[in-house]
Amino acid sequence: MFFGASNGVGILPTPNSGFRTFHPVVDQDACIHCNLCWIYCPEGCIEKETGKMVVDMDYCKGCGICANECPRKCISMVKDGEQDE
Amino acid sequence: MSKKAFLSANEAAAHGVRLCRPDVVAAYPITPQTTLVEKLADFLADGEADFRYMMVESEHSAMAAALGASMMGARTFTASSSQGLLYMCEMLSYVSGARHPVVMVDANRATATPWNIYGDQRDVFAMRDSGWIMLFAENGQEALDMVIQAYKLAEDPEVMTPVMVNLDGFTLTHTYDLVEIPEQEEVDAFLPPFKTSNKLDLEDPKTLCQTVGPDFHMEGRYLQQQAFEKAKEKIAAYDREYGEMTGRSYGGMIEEYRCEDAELVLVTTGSVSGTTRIVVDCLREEGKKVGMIRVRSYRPFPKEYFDSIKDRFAAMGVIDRSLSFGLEGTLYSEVKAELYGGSAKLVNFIVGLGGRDIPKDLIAMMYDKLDRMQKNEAEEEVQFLGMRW
Amino acid sequence: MKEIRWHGRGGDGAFTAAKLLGLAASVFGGKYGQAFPSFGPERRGAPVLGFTRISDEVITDHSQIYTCDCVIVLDDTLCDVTDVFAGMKAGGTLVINTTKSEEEIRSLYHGNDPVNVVLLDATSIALEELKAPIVNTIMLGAAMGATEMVQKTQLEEAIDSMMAPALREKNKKAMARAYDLVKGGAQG
Amino acid sequence: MAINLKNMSDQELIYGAKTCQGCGAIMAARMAMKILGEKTCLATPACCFAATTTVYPQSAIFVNNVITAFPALAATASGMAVAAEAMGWGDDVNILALAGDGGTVDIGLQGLSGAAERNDNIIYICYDNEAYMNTGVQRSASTPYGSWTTTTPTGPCSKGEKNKIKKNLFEIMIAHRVPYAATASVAYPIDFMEKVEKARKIKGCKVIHVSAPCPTGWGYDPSKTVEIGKKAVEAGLWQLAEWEGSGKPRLTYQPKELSPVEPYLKMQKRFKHLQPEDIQEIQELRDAQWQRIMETYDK
Repeated sequence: MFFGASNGVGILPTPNSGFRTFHPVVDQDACIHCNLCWIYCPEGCIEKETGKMVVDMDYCKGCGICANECPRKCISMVKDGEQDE
Repeated sequence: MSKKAFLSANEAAAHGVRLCRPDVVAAYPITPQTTLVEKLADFLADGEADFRYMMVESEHSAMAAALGASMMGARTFTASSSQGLLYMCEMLSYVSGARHPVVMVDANRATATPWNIYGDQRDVFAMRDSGWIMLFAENGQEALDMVIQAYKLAEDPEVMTPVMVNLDGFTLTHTYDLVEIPEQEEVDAFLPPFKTSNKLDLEDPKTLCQTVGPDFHMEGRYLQQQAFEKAKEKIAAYDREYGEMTGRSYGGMIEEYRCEDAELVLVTTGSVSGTTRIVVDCLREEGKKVGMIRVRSYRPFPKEYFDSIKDRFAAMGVIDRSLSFGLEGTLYSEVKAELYGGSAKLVNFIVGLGGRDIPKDLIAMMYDKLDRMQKNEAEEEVQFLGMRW
Repeated sequence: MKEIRWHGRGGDGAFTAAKLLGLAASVFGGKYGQAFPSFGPERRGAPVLGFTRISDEVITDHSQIYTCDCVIVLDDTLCDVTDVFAGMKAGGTLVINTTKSEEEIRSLYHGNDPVNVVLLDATSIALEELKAPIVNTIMLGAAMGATEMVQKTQLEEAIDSMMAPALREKNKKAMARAYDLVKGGAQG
Repeated sequence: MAINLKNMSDQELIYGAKTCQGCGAIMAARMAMKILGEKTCLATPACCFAATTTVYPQSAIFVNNVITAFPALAATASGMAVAAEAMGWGDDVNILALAGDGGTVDIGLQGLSGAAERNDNIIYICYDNEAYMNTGVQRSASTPYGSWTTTTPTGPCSKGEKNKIKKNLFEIMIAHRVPYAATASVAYPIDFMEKVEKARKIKGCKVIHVSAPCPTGWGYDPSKTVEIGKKAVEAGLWQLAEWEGSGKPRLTYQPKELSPVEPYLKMQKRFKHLQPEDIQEIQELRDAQWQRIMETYDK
């Protein structure tokens, strides 16, 4: 260990899911892949390349920007622990 | 073949810097450091050196730029003095904490106010705990040699700590003296190109100067302390190695002058040491058993050395060109702490503040006071000498 | 150890002369030299001092110079504001750029020891040789003619190594003229 | 280059930061890094971004990055850029300096001015959340008139921040004749990312001042960061503009008609104490500022 100097990058020991009360649920059928949720997500935790908008629930803090900005209103914020639609 | 030249200590230090082939120099002018950074500019203008010269808008930025450059793996130099050093203070601990081997010269000068541009060591002692190795040169030749050794020391993988080379303002920085300038090949052989893993790297990205919480901070400080312990051996080793190459060796962290059978010694730093030598020689001719101990390395402090001489001398005086208000001379406190429990009688002489000359008769008076102390006459522990009243 | 003090005004090259002397004695003279200015900010026209030490031994003294073997005064108006004889050793030499009489200059001396006084109208030589009233190298030549602390060839080498090429020849000529003048015993 | 969200990679170069929910600052950083890519050396001062991304041993940044002292960002980045040239790192390496408004327009301005004057090859992005957020919402020279902060508290004798004009970093940088300066907002990502792309291609000191709403400091629901950012621009309280090294600055987006300032102010707790006459005053200040822009900027 030689810290204060020369540490690695991208070391993520703890997830951020604890920040969250609500989590986004995407209606994949209604989604038009405008990618606005993807670019606005502060965490960058929405993945778009699979053709579906997939949220990394380890790092989603549940801010709700994606739901607020979705032009089709196809993202809903669901309380953690409750059944996703 | 080395070359002889008639140089000020600032110019000599600049030659030292040139010979170390820095990649980046960042500096801001301040009296009495200015002629050093001017000389570096001359080297560039004359094609005698090849580095990027950042003429920044403040000392704070000079040290910040030095940090940034060192983070990219550049050998980096800066220089300052007095208020400029105080203005750099914040960045000093960034550079040392992140273990970047920047080398700087500090032209020691009084700190305001009263505004005073003259020689005094309160600027460097105010930076005591900045995490920098602090060395003091006695003359221009040593300034040149010390800059070269400073890079070797700073960049040692077991040290990786920045080094500040201290030159007494004006008394050294503006005094011309005969200086031997080593050949580039000699210095290249002594000081290899700077290689470090403590830098940013596109192939293997790094985080430098990281935020650290209470859970890890102490460990980092412990490692710094270990580096300073390691530096103690290295200062002596590199001084020897340099001496084998150039014939000039200075004794490592400490230089003793005519101490073998001495009973009365003065502890000095920097330029006053040279004047003290003359006084020692004169008094020796009179049969007085006097000597001098010159502190070359203030950080790391030669603790073990002072521990070892606790009972060796009858009386010891410490010359301070600085003081810690409400206590005593800065160097004296530390020497006294290491001599704790020993038999030597101790006294502290505060002299030469703000450029006040330290003439030979004043130094002779100090030895006279030591002589009286040896004879059990009382002397005040902390004395201002050479005062108007 | 020879200790030399230079009196000048900011900008007139007194410290340059102090350095030339140290350089000539050390690098070219095989001795040891030291030169330092009166410390502080540089102000054109203000009285300044320069100092030179020359010795056969290594010079480690970093205290000021209090006694002088030689004092060189580049401008006699300095006598009005400074005691140019201060610290003069017995048998020491004062070299002064002046058109005043020796008696006038000697009258400034308060000591009892014998001192040498060398007078030179260096400004006239400077105007002829250098086309400018810059007397530092001329006074250097005069002082060396009077004291032989270094040799003329060593001063020439010092001028060659320290001054800009365009200034070298005329300064060497002016320096030599003053040297010869003083050495010949004549006072200019 | 037109920015196309569809073509952009899912690769995240900043991930897992411990920022507040809905943080505008991390949005700005993420968007910039989408453009600048892996060959970026990122420098930040002690600020929200640094404190939430790189606390040992974790690191939420996946490229070379450093933290420097609060006033020292621009000079540190300058040193990095100059050394990158000296050490032959190549022309495609980006030195990105990222700081908040306090670290830029207050304590960091001298260093930035120096870097701008020397035209050192850096991209400097100031994310503006209009107060010192890392220390808990104290006013900066970028705090808007009337805003509550912990050092401009509201009460019988105070209406919050008294300074009527935010320090104008954009025009300060134009006065330095840097080769590229811009303002942007995280609520307009295409506009912002196009500006970062332009900056990337220009050599010299490029400065982008990006509005980054802060739900914690401003007092609004974290889901509204983008909405608030848009409202500020639509109300003319923030502009999207750029300057490409000559001529007049230019608006890159101009609302057809400025919306009233009241809905924007009413969404935020920091303005909740404002009376109708205060809101009227802010609108008048806005009008004067906007008129000046219409007179001096290209549309």
